[in-house]
Amino acid sequence: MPVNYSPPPKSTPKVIVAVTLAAAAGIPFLFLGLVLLLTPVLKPATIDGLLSNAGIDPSWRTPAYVAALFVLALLMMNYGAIFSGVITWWERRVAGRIQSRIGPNRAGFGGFFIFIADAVKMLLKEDLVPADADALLFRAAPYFVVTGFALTFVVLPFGHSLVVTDLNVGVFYVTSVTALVVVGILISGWASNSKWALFGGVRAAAQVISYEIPAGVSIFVPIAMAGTLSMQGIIRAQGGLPWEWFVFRNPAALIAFFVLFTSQLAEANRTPFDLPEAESELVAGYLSEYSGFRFALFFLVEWGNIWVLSAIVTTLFLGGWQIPFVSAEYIDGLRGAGVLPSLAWWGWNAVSMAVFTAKTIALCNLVIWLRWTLPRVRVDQMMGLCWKYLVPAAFACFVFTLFWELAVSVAPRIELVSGVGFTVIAVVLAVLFARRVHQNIQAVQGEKIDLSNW
Amino acid sequence: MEHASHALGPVLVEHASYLWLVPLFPLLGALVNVLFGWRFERSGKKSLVHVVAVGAMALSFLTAAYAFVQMLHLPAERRFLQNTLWNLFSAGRVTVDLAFALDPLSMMMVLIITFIGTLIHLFSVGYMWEDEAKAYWRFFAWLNLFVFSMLLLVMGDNFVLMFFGWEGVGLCSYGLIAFYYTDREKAAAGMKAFVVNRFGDFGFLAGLFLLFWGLGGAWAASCHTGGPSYQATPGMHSLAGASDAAASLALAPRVSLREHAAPAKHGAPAGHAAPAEHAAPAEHAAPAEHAAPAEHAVPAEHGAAAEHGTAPGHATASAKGEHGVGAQVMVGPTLNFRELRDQVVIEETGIAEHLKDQRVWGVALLALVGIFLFVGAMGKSAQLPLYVWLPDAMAGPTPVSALIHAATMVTAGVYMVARLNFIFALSPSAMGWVALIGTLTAVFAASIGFFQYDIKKVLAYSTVSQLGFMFIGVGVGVYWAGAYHLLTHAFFKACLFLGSGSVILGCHHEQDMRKMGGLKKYMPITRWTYLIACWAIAGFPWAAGFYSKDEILWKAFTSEHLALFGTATPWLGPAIYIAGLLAATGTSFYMFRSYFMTFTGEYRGGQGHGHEHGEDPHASVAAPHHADPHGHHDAHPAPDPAPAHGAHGHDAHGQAHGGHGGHGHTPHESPWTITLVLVVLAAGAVLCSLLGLPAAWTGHEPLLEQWLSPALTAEVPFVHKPHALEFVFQALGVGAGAIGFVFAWVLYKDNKSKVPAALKEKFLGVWTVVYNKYYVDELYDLVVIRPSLAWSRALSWFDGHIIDWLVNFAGSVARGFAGIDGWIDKHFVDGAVNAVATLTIEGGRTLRRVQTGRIQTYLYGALAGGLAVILLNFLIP
Amino acid sequence: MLHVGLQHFLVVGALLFSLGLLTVATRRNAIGVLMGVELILNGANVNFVAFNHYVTGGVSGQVFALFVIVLAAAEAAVGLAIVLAIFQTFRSIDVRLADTMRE
Amino acid sequence: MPRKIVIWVVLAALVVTFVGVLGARMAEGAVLPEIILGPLGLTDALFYLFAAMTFAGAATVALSKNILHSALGLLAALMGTGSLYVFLSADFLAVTQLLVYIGGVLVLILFAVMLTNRITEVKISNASLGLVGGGALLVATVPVLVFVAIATPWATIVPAELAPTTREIGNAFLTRWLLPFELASLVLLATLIGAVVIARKELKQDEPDTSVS
Repeated sequence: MPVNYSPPPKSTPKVIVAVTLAAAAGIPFLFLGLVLLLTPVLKPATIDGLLSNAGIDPSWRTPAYVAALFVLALLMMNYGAIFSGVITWWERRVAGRIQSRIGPNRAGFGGFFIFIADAVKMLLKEDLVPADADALLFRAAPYFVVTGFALTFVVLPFGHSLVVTDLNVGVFYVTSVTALVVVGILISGWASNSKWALFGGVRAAAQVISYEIPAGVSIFVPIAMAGTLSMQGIIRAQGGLPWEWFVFRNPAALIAFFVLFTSQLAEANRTPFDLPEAESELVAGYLSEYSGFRFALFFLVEWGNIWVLSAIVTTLFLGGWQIPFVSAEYIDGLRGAGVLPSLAWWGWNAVSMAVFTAKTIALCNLVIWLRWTLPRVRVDQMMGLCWKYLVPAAFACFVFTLFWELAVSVAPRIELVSGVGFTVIAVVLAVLFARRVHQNIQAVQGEKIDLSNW
Repeated sequence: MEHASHALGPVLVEHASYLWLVPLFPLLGALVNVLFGWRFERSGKKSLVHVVAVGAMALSFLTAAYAFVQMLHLPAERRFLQNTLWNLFSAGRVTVDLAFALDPLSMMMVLIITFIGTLIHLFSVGYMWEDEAKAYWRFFAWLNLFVFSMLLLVMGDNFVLMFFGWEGVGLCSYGLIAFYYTDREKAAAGMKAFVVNRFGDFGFLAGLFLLFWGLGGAWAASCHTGGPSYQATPGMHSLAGASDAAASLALAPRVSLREHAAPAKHGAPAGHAAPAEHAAPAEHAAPAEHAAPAEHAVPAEHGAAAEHGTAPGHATASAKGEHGVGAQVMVGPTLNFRELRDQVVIEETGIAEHLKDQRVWGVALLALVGIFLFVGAMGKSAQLPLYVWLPDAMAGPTPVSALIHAATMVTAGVYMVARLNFIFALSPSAMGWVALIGTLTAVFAASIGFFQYDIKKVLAYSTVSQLGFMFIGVGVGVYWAGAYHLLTHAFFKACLFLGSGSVILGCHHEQDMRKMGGLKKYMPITRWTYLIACWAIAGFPWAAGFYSKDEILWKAFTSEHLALFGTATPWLGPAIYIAGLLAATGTSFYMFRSYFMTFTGEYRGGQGHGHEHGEDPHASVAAPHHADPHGHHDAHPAPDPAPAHGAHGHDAHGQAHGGHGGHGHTPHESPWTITLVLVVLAAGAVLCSLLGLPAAWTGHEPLLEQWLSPALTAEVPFVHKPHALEFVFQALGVGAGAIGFVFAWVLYKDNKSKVPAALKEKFLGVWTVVYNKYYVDELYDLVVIRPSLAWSRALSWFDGHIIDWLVNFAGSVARGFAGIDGWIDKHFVDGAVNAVATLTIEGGRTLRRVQTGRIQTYLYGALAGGLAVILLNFLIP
Repeated sequence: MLHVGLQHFLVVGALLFSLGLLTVATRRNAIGVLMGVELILNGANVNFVAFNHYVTGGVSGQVFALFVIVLAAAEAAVGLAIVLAIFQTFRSIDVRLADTMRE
Repeated sequence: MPRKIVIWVVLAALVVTFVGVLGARMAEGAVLPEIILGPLGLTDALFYLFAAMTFAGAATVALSKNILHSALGLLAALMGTGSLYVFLSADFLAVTQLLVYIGGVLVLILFAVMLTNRITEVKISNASLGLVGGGALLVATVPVLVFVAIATPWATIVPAELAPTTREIGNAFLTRWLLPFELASLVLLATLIGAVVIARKELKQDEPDTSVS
């Protein structure tokens, strides 16, 4: 007797479409807006100013600051969580497109609420701890992973002034706190008391600490070019126009960009480097024994990391939030002397956040494309790529950059020449790529692109 | 010597941080050739060897020339370049630095050494390229090392460095004379040079020790009694308590100079001005004020040390600017020439007075010092008793003869005496002996030169004789003229030696003048340069030798203060003059004799050649390589030494070596590297005369005298004689040269005259004695060597019979005891030993449990120890 | 005394050091011993940085702490490699078993 | 387990005694209650929080029976130490501590734990030995160290304002401490080679390595 599937609805009720659309646009925008609003406001100096303006006793300063810290932390955690949810949806949609299928399309418009549905499902599942597992460690491991992920948001910039703390060791901080993720993975692999999980954990750790080296060294390239470790400082050393980005300003930086991007993919366990959770070999790697909420936490981190890695690469190489033709100093000047900044300042901050988000999301999309395009590599290939190619390349780039900076100090013109040259090449490649895509789509679907199955 | 009418002040030092480069380049060259030379040679890059060596020399010369230019731009009284690298060692208050200094005298020496050294290196490229010893690199390494040592000797700022260089040149000369060490005779010649030099060095060292012994007394006296102008420093008497050099330096006594000691023209140079306000003129005008305590001395010292950051031990003449008021000289132990000179020369220190008064066993200390130092000079500069090594040293390759035995090493003695002029000038006796020995050597060596047939031997004795002249110069006190003769001699003797080298090369390694003759046809350049050098040495007024020699002899004649045995001997000056004139005549004679025998008449070579060379070891070594004499003209096996060495040079060598095997090859002119050097040297031999045109001609002091006067400050009195008389004496000098020339002309021109042979027959006895160098070598053999050998044989016999017997007897007794002992050992001791062993084993077995191999146990132990220490620290107050 | 000052950090360093010492002294597991060493080094580092901050100023103490961190990393790498080698030889990493040199 | 508690109590008592008594002595007549109940600033509170975390982590390292729990304790101790560095205005050092210790050393330790234990035995033997001796050790060292730390009249200065130290550290490495810096790099190279050589699997071994699988 055939199972009775309910047929897909012919048309969604208008209300649902509207609500879905509103939510789909609203949830990310809500959080981005909150980020925009709260990060500058919750600075200690601003809090002080607000308190004194409101005539509140200065002894409330400390509690207010602590409260602000908590609010910001909550905000950032939730931003990461929401974004990773949205991107799971986006990934599944893109996968569907690439595999010529539809993808999730039931929950909400275009299946947007699938991630909420997933979350609900996960929360409702039983929280299993295997019988022989080390319960404490098994339970603790996901939190390490989440902590390592969440701590990066402390320094990730969103816009001109939109950053929780602009640590002067920002980049260094990012690379170091992500180490916690490795610890969590290792512990989870061990505590599961399962071969698959252990192999997955060991593989993940080996992979991550190996790829930390090319990543760390290639990060030196923008650091050397900017002369600072601060994320905002690095962005401010770049400019809004493509030839002012680090990636084009220096031939070695172009290579370092690819090295860093590849290494970050591997560190985030993204395909083609998703060996620790290779289904065909290890069931689900270190995740094998996890279920329910803890599993959800791992997945949250996994997809949230896409944002993190894209944001890091954007910051270091792609000019960050820099708006073309508007200098950061100009925006600084708009702030005014008041406790709260002027409206124009807010406006430009919003624009800068839009620029940063656009660049980052474009990179996230690239990451997803890569996942559904490339096959998984073998362990020896993965290690060989790291130690034989990326590490030497990263070192070569670093050394080249040192000489390049010397040359720049003599002849500043070469940065511009390199920038414009590489920009032109990049534009030409992008145009060729777009034409090729267009031709491919035409070959399959003709002139009309069908969006009906959304 | 009319200068220095005022009291002398301390030397003003100019710092020149690059001076160390001058000796560095030859050292590097030597190192490179020692380390890589044989590889260059083996890998066919033989020319790299001489590129390195000559390059090093050229760089060295250029650096020296730079220093010269710098010195020229300084005012005369400030011409003292100094460069301290680092402290070598300190012993008590004596600090010895690795420091270089150049005053006008050593500047002149350095220029000679580097310039002529470079030329000789260049010459050697042509001369040694195909040498039989197959050790091109070794030759150049030695040569460079020699130049390095010589530069160290000349530029060293203190006695230690000078002595280092002094021994270094001895070593290098040994290595170079015994260059063909496969030949026993030549190796023996090297050894002889070395041993004879040791005798001299012994004298040198003895002189130094005596000097410092005497100075020690002087220093101690100046410390404890204090002269009229000496200021007692409070800490002086507890010198032993001063732990290090810097601390003891602060305690060093200083002597302030009286005001009149200041030549007012000396401005205070920037960077050297000591805090003059400390020494208010009013305070120091009266000598009584000098008894004031030394507060102002120490700040001055600090100022100086802080300002130029040199090793503090050398900031002695601390107030260098305006050294009248408040200028100070540290009095105390030093090995530094400049400091010693300051202490001795500046009257206020009282050192000179004290030295003059000291006597050893009834002999004036300074005379002994001077004589002992002169013994050292004798060895190095081949003076009368110790000259014997020099003629034998001709065993080395000709460039060596030129470099070592003409231009540089042999002048070390002269240089040393001139350097220490302030010591010698204090003792007329020492000067008298120096002059006397110099005179005797000049005459003696000249007479030996009369009958030598070996061209290099002639030159060697001529060198000895000329060195005698130099010692006359420095002996009678006309130091600049001695140095001037050194300079001119360096040029013309190097030219002569290299000319003879060219001749020897041209005549296929023939050195016997009887087998030469008529070479002017074949070797025009060599001939002309040789002739010019002959003119120079013979004292014809168109060449430099005349001026230096006449100045020396004139001053010798006018000197009146010389003494022997402590008593004034005013007759000594004129006597020296007459002997010197005789020697000059002889010089002229034998030099022109060698010229005529070599270059005029018909070529007598090519007969019996092969036979002689068959006996010549290095010829026989070379012979197999040149079995086919005709094959070398076109297909020469060796690579091109230098592009410009050219076909001519090759051709010449082809012929030269072909000559060993076959007969009848004609002599040939040498390659350009050789002739160029000859021409330059000959030009120098002429042009040097400009430096020494006598005051009687020009009305002012000779250029060189002006140049050297800051360095040669010793005051020696001379009798004033009218200029007219000087002209007469110059004419006499020219006449002496002319007489020698005429005799040589008559007897040896074109080698036609039968008179020489007849004279030889007639005075065969005299001839034999002179020809055999007065049997001096045999005398040495009899007096020194045989007794030594006999003594050593006697000792050997004593050792073999008496000592051995004693030893054997002791052995037998010991064996007896040992037998008894062995019995006791076997029965008593072994038991004890076994017991000990058992105890040890058991103890070890027990103690082994302590070593658990567990880190924790050890940790507990370590912690227990640490805590125990802390507790003890609390418990024991 | 209550506001955080030099002594507070020194006490923390001392406690870290002592606990590290305890670990080194009592652990049988070689890896545990290594962890104890890390604690000891951290205790020393806290003192370095605290003295740097409160006594000397400048960055010398931090530089030394960095050297210690570098050397600790090196020590950990070599130590763990040795532990692996010991494990391959003795099939255990109990430090009490690795005493074949004892007799 | 009771033994463990005893040691904890002993430790805590020691610490409180020393901090309290010696602190009181130092404060020259200050009253004890005031020290305990005095007003706490945010920074001070955070310091105590992180110090407690460090101490707890270190105690776990020392006393836990499970090696992985020890490792977890080490993580806490290291992070706590790193946080303390922030209070000492050593931001670069704090981040380096995180990077090297947690990203490097701790991961290595976890690796080693996993490579040196059979997968089947989850309860890894991490038995302590000689806790009595250890206790004695603590009793001997902690008082001495704490006494020295507190009783010594340190010549303190007014601490510098919180300022980025990265540039100064970089300068210090490349100027004053250049030689140690280069030596450290040599040590690291030697370590790299040494670790590889020591840990290299002996290919000649007959039995296959069963440590992992």
